Amino acid sequence: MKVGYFPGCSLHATAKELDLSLKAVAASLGVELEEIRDWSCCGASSAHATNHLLSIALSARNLALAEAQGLTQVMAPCAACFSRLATARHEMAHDEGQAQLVRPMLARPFKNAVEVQNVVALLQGLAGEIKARATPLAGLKVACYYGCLLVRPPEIAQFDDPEDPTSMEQVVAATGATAVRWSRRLDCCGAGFSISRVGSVVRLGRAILEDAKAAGAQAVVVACPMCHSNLDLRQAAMEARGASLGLPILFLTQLVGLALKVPRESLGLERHFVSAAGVLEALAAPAPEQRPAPRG
Amino acid sequence: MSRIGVLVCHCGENIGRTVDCAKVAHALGELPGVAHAADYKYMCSDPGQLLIKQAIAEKKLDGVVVAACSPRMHEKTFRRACASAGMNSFLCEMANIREHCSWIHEDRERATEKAIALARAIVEKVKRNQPLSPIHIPIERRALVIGGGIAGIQAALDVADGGGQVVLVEKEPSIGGHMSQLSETFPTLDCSQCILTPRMVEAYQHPNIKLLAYSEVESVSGYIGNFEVKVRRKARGVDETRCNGCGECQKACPSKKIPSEFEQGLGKRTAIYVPFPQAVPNIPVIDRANCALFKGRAKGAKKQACGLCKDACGRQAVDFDQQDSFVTEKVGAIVVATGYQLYTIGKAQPSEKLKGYGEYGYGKIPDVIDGLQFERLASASGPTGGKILRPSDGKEPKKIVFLQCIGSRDPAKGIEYCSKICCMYVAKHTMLYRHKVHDGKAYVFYMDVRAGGKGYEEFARRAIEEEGAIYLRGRVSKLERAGEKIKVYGFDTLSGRPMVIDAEMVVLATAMRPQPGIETLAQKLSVSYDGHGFINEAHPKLRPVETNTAGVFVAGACQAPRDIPDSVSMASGAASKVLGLFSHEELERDPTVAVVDEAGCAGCFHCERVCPYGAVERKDVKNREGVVLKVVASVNKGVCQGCGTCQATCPSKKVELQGFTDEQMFAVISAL
Amino acid sequence: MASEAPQFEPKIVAFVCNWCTYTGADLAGTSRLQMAPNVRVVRLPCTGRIDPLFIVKAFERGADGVIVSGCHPADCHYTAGNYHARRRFAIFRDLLDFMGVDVRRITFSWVSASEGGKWRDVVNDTTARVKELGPFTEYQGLSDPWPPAPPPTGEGASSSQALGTP
Amino acid sequence: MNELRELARKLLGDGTVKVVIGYEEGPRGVRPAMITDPAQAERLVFDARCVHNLATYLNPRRPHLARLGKPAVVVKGCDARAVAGMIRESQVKREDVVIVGVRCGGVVRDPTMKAALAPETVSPRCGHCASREPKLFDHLLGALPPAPPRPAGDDPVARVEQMPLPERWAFWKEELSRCVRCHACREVCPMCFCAACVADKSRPQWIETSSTPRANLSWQLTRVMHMAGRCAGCGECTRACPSHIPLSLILAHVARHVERRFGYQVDDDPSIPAPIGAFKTDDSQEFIL
Amino acid sequence: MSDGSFHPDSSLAGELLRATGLNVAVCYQCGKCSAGCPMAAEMPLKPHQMLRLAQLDEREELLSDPSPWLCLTCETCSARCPNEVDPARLVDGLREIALKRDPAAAPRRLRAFHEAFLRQIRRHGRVFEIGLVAHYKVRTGALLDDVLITPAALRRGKLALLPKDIEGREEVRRIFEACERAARKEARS
Repeated sequence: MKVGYFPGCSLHATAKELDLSLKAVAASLGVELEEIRDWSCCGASSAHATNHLLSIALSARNLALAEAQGLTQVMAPCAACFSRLATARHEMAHDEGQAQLVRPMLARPFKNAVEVQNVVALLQGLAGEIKARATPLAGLKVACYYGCLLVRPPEIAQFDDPEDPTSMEQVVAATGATAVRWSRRLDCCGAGFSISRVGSVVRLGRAILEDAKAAGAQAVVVACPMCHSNLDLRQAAMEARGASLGLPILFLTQLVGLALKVPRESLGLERHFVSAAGVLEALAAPAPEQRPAPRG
Repeated sequence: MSRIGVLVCHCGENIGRTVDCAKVAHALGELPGVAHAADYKYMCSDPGQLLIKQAIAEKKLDGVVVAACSPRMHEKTFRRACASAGMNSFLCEMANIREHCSWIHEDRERATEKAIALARAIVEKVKRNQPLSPIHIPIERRALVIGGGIAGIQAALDVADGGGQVVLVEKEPSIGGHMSQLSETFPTLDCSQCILTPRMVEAYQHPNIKLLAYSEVESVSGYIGNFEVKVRRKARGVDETRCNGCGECQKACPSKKIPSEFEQGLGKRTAIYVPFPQAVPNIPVIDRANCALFKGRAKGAKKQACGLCKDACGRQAVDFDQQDSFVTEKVGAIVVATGYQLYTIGKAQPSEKLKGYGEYGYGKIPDVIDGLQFERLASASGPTGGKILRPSDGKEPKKIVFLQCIGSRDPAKGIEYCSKICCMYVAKHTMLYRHKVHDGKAYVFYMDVRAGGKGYEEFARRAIEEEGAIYLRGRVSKLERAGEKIKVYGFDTLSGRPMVIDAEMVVLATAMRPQPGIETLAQKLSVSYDGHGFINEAHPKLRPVETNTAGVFVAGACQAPRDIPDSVSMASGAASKVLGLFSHEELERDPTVAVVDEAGCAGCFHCERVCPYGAVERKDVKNREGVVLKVVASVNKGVCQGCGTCQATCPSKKVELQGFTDEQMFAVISAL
Repeated sequence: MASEAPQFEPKIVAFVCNWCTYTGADLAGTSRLQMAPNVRVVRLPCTGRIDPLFIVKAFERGADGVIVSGCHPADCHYTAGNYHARRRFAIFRDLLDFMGVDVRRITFSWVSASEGGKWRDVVNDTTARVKELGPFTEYQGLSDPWPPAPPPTGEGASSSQALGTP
Repeated sequence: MNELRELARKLLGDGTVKVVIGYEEGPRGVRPAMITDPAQAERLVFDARCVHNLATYLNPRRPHLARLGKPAVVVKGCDARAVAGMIRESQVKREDVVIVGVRCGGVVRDPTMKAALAPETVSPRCGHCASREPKLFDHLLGALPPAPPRPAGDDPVARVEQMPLPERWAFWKEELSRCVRCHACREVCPMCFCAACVADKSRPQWIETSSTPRANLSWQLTRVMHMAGRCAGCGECTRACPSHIPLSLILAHVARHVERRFGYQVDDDPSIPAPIGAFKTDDSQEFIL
Repeated sequence: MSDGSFHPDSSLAGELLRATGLNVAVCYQCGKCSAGCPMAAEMPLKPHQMLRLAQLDEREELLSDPSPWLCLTCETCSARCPNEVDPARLVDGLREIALKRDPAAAPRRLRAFHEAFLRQIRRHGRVFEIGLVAHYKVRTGALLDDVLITPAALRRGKLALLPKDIEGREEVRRIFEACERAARKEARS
């Protein structure tokens, strides 16, 4: 199976480990990722917040490239990129006036024929395969965190129930780990403000992690690099405001990687600010009973 | 030479302003066969009508054309006037020079010219009109009432008390409908069961009412005064004639853990069961999906898996081999009173449009319930004996949050319309709650409080002013399970403050929707329904309990969201329409029906194929010896509705639609 | 086009059903929607009653255009009259076209009781179109032993020339 | 041919039928024959000159024939469609007629021609005939002859269809101006069985009786509308027309349109209902606003 | 939904309609958006209040308020809005209108961030955090916060060090120019 691949800026930097783990997992599941040649940034929230046309045009360029490359679907592991590309696809299809403005900017024919997919959908599709090949991560309790852009806005994301999604939990179940039931899976972590308004990010992130912890999670599983950097990199700041949290933030791909016994070094687990060592320990332990993961 | 009278109406200024009525009258006066032509300010006024009568008498008219407003407005008026002057009313017709002329044109000259043409055409038609007499059809003085809720019961009783016979069909094992599930009713807080149960029994015992419970309408044929209805009597598995309702079978039934529909899943029942103690008829039914015996049979088990109820029954009433049976009833009128269902929140939705409201966690958070469930909790006969207790842990909630407009006024996930009753029953719920839990706190998130109705506003105010309910104007974004509690994330738009409440129970006032399957039933009755499935009334203001099919009436919440008083008065309205119909010796119908010229009919029966009503029958033409010479088409006047499709289809034009004959239409076209 | 024949006011006959289009036309009236005065409405119970001969006769009697209008599918007061009419006129329209009649002179439409505005548009559009096409002299001319001299412009011209006038 | 005569003799002999309607040799080519005497069965012939659609003799408008008693009728595939039509529309009871189907290799334009089939002589309707073997019969005779040659020249219907509108109008106006309103087209047609024809109706007189092009047009429009989805396509109307008006073109065009639009072809299976008088709720309505 | 034709073009509602295709009059002020908005607590004007002011055409008060800039575009409001108003998109619209009116409308830090971010894309076709952060710091003078993080990030190889340009950067630049032209045209009209 071949899938078009749009890494997005953060996967070459902040979220290198997502890139790594994804590639490792894909390889072990026999999925071929074909990167879009010479892709450019989707524009992210900055373009979106200041010049709508620009946000569409920048993303559309990448879709056009994929098309030229003969790809039928593109998978964007970064939820933000996924959302931007999906939005571009949607608006190019439904807002003809705008589409006429954008097409000339693309410098190549554009039929808008490329499906946009996110990493969770990809793994969900492979859940059976994963379950079959996994060494169950028995006893590991994780909280699946969707954040905003995987499921919202529904007409764009076209993915799972926007209020009560289950796809991540399905993948987690396939790895043999347990997904705890908690409330804030869909709350926003404030990614858009990760640099410009740290205060808000800390406030929002803390509320989310506290809820996850209260629900008995040993780690939080995410699929979005923005969410990840916020919850991971800002966790220290959150703890500065109250009780310690010590919740490692894992990418879904990393969790799957662990289950598939992909060599750990290729999962980039060591790159997190909040160490996942505790979790891994818990896994190693024969009869794991719940315990707070030690700080890394 | 015919003697037509033409009367041109000014309609005050409405026609006169743009049409030169005098000129129209004069022009038509010139036409051959027009014996009288005049114009007048208001033809529909008494003096106006008098002019017509005088003209008929003095000028010995054999036809009248009134050039005025739309015939849909005043045709009846003027035909009546002509009839009272001794002329056959069908010799009078109208030319529409208001809606189709004066109101839509400005150029006086051309408008006048058009008015003349329109009137001239009708004059030519009327010259060829035949005196017609209304068609008389016999009436079956029995009514079918579909639905045994309060509306159906009321309609049935009113018709029965008025001397009509009634067949009352209810699809559930017992009549009573949703009202039997309610605790107290607004705005009087009188006990629902106490006022309903006697009516149920009365309906059951009424000599003029035949109750078919646990039955559904299979098919309907015929027409007003003469419907034939096939009813499916679903197999109860219990012989109604033998059962005496002692209840031994239920005691014996081993599967006792089945969630009770009547208790909205808050209580349990057995597999052979009577839905609730006061059920009418008080005869149990076997729930084959959950009965051990039938589950065994379904699996194809050789030996009988159970049978304890049968053994327990002293009267051999239990019959595992009972099959669905059918009865056919002849009725003259039908009342549709199938009632409502609640928006099935949290469950799979029937239509793409409706989405489940994951943010409210219904079905996931045990102490989030809907309005009917709260009614059961509050009901003295309910699963908690009238105590307000949490389904999760049976504790008494000290803080309840009520959310209004769940599904209602919500085009995004629900439906646009307002369900009308929620504001009132939520106010009621807050009171019932306070009466039972004195130190309890009730919060209500609302958008508007719609309390139109006698004593309603006062009632709603009382909830706030005397019973201490706290009303917050705004919707709730999300319910969150927080340990024992439920976090309610709302907003009070009046204070402009976010409101986060730690509730111990949340009640969703979910929207009212028509019963599932209403569309199928409507199609069987060929009545129309709106986009939501609510039955359409014939006219929103003037014919609220009639449908667009003659002889079929509508009552209660199957026509629109309604509360009990509205449903009951609507039911009585429908009943009075039925009795009005029954009060006639026979039915009079507009004689716009097709008539076959049997001599000329070649018997190809194209007409038979196109007739939407199956009104065309095959008729043998015999000679004196009774030898069939040929088979021709013939139209059943009772069934024919007068669309005229047969005539346009008949190659030799040997079937004619009275009032719209080829000769008339030919004349109209030629005169335009 | 219209400017070349400024005086020509076409005569258009509309055959409409009583329950939808006639009521819709009434609504247009009560809403005072102004429209071209060229259309004369003939009221019938149902489009099912409308015979192709009505159209033929209308043209014979000097109509330049015809409108046939009734209830939208599924809305027929008689449940199926409009479906039968739809088949009938699908064939008849094609037949006329094959015989060389310019079917742009005939408008078929569904106009419901609530579509006063749509009725206004149907009336105005048809009137405008028929104005462009000019008088239907070809048809009326048929009764004469010889076709009339061709009018200066429009469809009429080309076709009458094709008829090879003496 | 002997097969046919044998059968006729038998049917008449054992009284199964009172008359056999077939073809016989006449002074100018073949002509219809009504055989009532077994001995006369010898007269029957069948070859490529048997153009006539004998189904028309079952038409209830011919009571004098009905009086002869139960008929057997010789039908080609195309004629069988007409018989089926009359059964479908309750003009003939299936049990009241014995249908003698003959396998057909095509016929010539005119019964007076030689039986030899050539592109110039073959009847246009045989060109693409798909029913050279009737499906509706009591007896089916003969071996299936080779398919007839394609008629010479291009498809006349398409030719008219492709004319520019004004030219089409002129074409038909010219053709119809020759019509003398003898109504031979109606008289010969097996599917024209109305007891009283609309063309003879005087109140109102939908169709003028004069023979102006206008009256003739409305007559043909009416007739063709009545034929839509019913016409067996035997072409007898055209053959009967003394003014040689190519009526078949109109009927063929409509038949094609009906097939395109409703996927219906006139068939010799009486149980298949005709498209007019039926409907689908999703019939295409591209021409309706 | 209504085409909003009843909005005079000059009105804010009319402008929003042109910018977003949405009709702000559809909002019936139920407050569900504000109830679920993660930033509502920090907004002087809650989402439904912004829509209300737009309905009342209180242009100045609304466009000079920071609230629109505090929206994270998490879409919670739009996903839950019962009347299909799509507040998130309308707030986008407000921001675009505000920028047209006064390019300095956005709060300094936010503006700086967005500018820095877009400059990166414009220059290299992609974004490189180190450059981004550095540039942003300079523009805001917020030199202290996050200095803790960056080295840590570097240690974990989290920040790509050297900008690597894509081949199509010319294309990207042209896209930027085209869009800015379009924006200016819109602003003039």
